Amino acid sequence: MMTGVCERAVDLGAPDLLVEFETLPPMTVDPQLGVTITNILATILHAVQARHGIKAALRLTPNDSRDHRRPPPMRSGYYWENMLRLFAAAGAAGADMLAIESTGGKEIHDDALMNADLEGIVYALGVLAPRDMSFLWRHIVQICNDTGIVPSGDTGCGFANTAMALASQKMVPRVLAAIVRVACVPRGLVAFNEGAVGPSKDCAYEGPYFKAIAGVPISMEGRSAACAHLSPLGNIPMAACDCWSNESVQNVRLLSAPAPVVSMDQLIFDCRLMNRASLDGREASLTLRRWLEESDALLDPQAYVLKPQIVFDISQQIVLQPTPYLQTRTAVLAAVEALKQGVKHNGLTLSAIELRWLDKLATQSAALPEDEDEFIALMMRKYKDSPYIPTEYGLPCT
Amino acid sequence: MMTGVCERAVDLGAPDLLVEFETLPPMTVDPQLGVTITNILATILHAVQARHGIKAALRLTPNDSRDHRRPPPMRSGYYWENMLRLFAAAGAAGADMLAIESTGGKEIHDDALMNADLEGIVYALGVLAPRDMSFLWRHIVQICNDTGIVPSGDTGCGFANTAMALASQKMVPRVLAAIVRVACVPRGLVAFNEGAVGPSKDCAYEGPYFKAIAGVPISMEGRSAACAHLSPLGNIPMAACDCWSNESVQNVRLLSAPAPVVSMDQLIFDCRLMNRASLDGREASLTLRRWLEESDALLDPQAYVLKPQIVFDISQQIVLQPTPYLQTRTAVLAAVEALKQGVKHNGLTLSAIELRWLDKLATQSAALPEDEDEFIALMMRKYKDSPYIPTEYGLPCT
Amino acid sequence: MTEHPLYIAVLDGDARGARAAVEEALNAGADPQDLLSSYMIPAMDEVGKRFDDGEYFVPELLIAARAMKSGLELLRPLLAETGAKPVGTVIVGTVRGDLHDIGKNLVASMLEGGGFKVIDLGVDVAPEKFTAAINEHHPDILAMSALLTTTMPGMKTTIDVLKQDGLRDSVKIMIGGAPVTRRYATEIGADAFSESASGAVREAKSLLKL
Amino acid sequence: MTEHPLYIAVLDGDARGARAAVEEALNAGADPQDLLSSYMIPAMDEVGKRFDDGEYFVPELLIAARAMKSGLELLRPLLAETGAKPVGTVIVGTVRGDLHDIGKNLVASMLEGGGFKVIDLGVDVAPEKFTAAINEHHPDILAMSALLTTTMPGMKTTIDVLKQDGLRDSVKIMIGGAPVTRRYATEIGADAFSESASGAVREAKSLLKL
Ligand SMILES: [Zn+2]
Ligand SMILES: [Zn+2]
Ligand SMILES: [Zn+2]
Repeated sequence: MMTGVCERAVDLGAPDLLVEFETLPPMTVDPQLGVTITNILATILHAVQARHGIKAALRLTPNDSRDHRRPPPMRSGYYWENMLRLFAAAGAAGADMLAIESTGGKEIHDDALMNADLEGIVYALGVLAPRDMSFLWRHIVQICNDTGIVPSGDTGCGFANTAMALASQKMVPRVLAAIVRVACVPRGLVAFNEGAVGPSKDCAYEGPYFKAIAGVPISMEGRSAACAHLSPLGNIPMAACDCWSNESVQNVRLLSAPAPVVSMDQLIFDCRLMNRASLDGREASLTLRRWLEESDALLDPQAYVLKPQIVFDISQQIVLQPTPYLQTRTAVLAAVEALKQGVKHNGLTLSAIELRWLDKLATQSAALPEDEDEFIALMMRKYKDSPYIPTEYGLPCT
Repeated sequence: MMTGVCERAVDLGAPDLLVEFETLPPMTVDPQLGVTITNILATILHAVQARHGIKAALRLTPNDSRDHRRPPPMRSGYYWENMLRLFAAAGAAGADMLAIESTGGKEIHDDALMNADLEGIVYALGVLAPRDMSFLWRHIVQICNDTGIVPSGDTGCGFANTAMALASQKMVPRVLAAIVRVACVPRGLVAFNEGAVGPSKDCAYEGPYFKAIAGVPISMEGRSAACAHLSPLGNIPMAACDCWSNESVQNVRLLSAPAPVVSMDQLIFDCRLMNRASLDGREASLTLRRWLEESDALLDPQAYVLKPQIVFDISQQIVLQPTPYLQTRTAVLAAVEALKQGVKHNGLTLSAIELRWLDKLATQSAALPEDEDEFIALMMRKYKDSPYIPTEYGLPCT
Repeated sequence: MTEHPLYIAVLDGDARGARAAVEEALNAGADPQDLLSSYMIPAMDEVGKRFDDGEYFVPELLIAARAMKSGLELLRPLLAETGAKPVGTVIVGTVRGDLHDIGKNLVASMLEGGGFKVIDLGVDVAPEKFTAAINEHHPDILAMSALLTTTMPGMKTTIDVLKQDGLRDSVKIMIGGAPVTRRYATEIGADAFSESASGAVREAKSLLKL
Repeated sequence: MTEHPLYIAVLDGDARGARAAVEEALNAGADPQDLLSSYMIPAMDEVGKRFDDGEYFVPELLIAARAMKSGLELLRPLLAETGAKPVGTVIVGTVRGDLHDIGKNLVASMLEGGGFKVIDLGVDVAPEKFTAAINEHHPDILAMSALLTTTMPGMKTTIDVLKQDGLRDSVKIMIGGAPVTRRYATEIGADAFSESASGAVREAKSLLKL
């Protein structure tokens, strides 16, 4: 598969290539397995690089296996230690970058999402996840520095992409998924604050916010990732991306070639178009960007919150807040407000049912207290019987 | 599958949808089977149309099963009669349009292509195929008129796409595939001369020539058809298309959805981009068209011959010729010349091996006689032991 | 019917209201079985219908299911007294190696809303744990889910273990989850399959001929 | 070696030149076996190498194969006299229902170029036709191709019929074609598989331990 993908890239004369390897759980749980596979991929990639002169890099994304135990111990134990081992071995195995889809807070978020419970969502994304990521990324950045590879970034995949997938299946409102997307921004910033430098993960559709706030390069995926999740974000993610990517293409044979090769093919043609437009200068790039943006933005609230103008507006409000909780609360409030304004003044189309939900969520968001300690105390009571361990997030015992 | 595809189109708010059903051989050989399936598809499609207001049309493309016998009887016999039956039943079964990938001349073309024998290729495309299509399309147009459906078009798929596929596999030179593409234009025009009105078939990448010469609307496919054939034509076909299409997506499950749904998703985002650009007016459309065109054109001779400027130039030369043979000869000569000029003056990149082959093919094309009778006599001798029946093409017995 | 406060409370997902409406009706001498079948079940049916029509989302399903459940808690002992048959007992869990519980939790809630007694074994459930639970609870239905193609074979393994232990015929088996197809269900000898959580309730009812 | 006119004629695909070079060499007293193994086979090996390296296309393979064949036609009777073993006989055909012969024809030409005697049964070959041909020609190898997933099972059917007729062990079986994989070859009990026409010649030679 790796060989086929690289060959197609070479055939089409692609100049650069970033390959990401996301481990499956057994490869993190048994780091030796992850190392072996990384090594194989790196060897193929470097051979292609040497033979064809294409610039290639390998990003290793160990999956976060800490949630294999419920409630998950986040800072110790078997799974954590094996993750650390894989991080430490990545550089020697041939990886050029390290990333992760960290899962801190997911044990609270999943249920809160199904219940459209903003309070719980904000507790997971604004309190638990940032505390976990601060701990986790301090380790990752240290290890990357020690082994000479690049700490790239994290993603709200387990949160916002779950919401997006559920919205696609008409299980939760699209406006909720849009709000969760923006609410994932502060947690993502934690990685950059700890020293990650990008490019962000492709499945972090909240990437444009990272670019606006932290100034890091971002990977994005859109229609090219439809194989992994159908989404209303087909063109708009392309508007701000630095790397253009696909995602989890299953290695099934299509009539022409294995699906990953087909997908690589399509990515390259997308890149050709973007590169061709940018050859015509800054004006031209902005024109294509505007078309990409405007072709999606008004058709779905999840696309709307990725409009560059909205990203700038909300980002400015987020950076004024001192703590991740307050940033997340602001992100939610600002996203609700942006959607309301979008419907009122800018032609965003929402169905009657979505509008009803936007009101419900506005009411919920208005109730989020400004006092962080008050909020945490409230949530610790609310979730005292839930399957998570507050001390694993640096919170007091319940 | 049909239901899933339609649902995704509705979910993404696509305004119009053209669905094509290409039969598999058993469905033409047994027309009742083809009719039954057409009926099922039409019923689903019309239900979607009634329920969601999306404008939808169904194109039926019976496969040309006459080549099931070798040498193929083209104008009589079991296979021909069953094809006629399916044509006649298409309208009542719910099809809105009829198309075909006719195969006349393929029994000569396949071998000629593998031998890079331009003489044989031109005999197949310029003499045999047009004679067959004239006969075949007179029947199709008559039947369509009788049953109130639209005779849309034919495609050089079995010829030029075979060449393209072989070129992708590095079996034949890309310059040969580019020349075969242009040489397919005159045969395709026969259908329009007999009364077909478009849109042309998506897999007919020679479509821009049909549009330039016959003024018909065309379907095109590009990177969106990478599932069916990898090609160097990813963006450029989009530059002139009226319908944007995928092709033969196998119904395998990907992580998100069945592959045909994924593919529909991607088509819609492409269309959104094109429609968004055209909202900005003619200048904007032309800019996007230029980017699409120029992002591919210089990287492969097969893309180069689809550049609008080249299409106009060669089309003008083709229409001056009175007969399909002379048109095909001109198409070949003009394509060779365009490629040479492209390399010399316009930055078309060809490898040394391709350049060597361009010279070889130039020599071969220069030897094509101007006198059609002389050429036919020559070829009838050359192919007197080959598995085709000259009288089935209205040629004299050998 | 649609103006009865119990119907309205369940439809709106008002758990406190549902409890209050049940209490009030019982005090006024209503028949427990009648409350269930005339108001509560029709309300849940309407909730399911609205979900299928795209008018409700899952959060609305879940709160309605909770309202239903809180009303049922009052009714269940009375129904048992009158000898009315409970709807049925279902054991649910994701198969070994699979940690994805969003879909499983939803199915569990919907089944509870549909009046079933649900025993949730959680995620990553080994075949032996399923058999132990069957021996303990004697459920009518065993419902397994899997999100990954790699864990899906755990369904077959579980069924095989049930066969070995002679338990296969004592329960109906339902399966579901993203990679699961009707065909796979047939292949491994499951009794039912559903693509969606609301479908799961329908399937469960039809398995028990309700 | 690489300056010998026979080597050059095969490499350039010059059939007339190859015939002339063979005649001249024989007149000058050359050993037929030596002509074959010192010039013609190395020339075809070089052709295959150039193809694999992307320096030659199929048309160049085909004309080289024809040049090889025309030289061989002169040599074959002489080789038979001296008791030299012919390279081998191969029956080729596409399986029942499959009308796609581009790949099959290419393999046939390449095998001929590689010195094999090739019996081409054409397209849409029923299992019975394969067995009849085996009984008639006693080939070393049977090579089947299929382009479609729908016709591919014809390979297994043919092998099954060979087994029934007790012919399976009398030939080596090679398969190929777009949908065919090494794994499928193993599954249905074929002896070899190739993704490409030049690979087919290599596989055929290695099957016969050449
Ligand atoms: Zn992800
Ligand atoms: Zn076609
Ligand atoms: Zn087509």
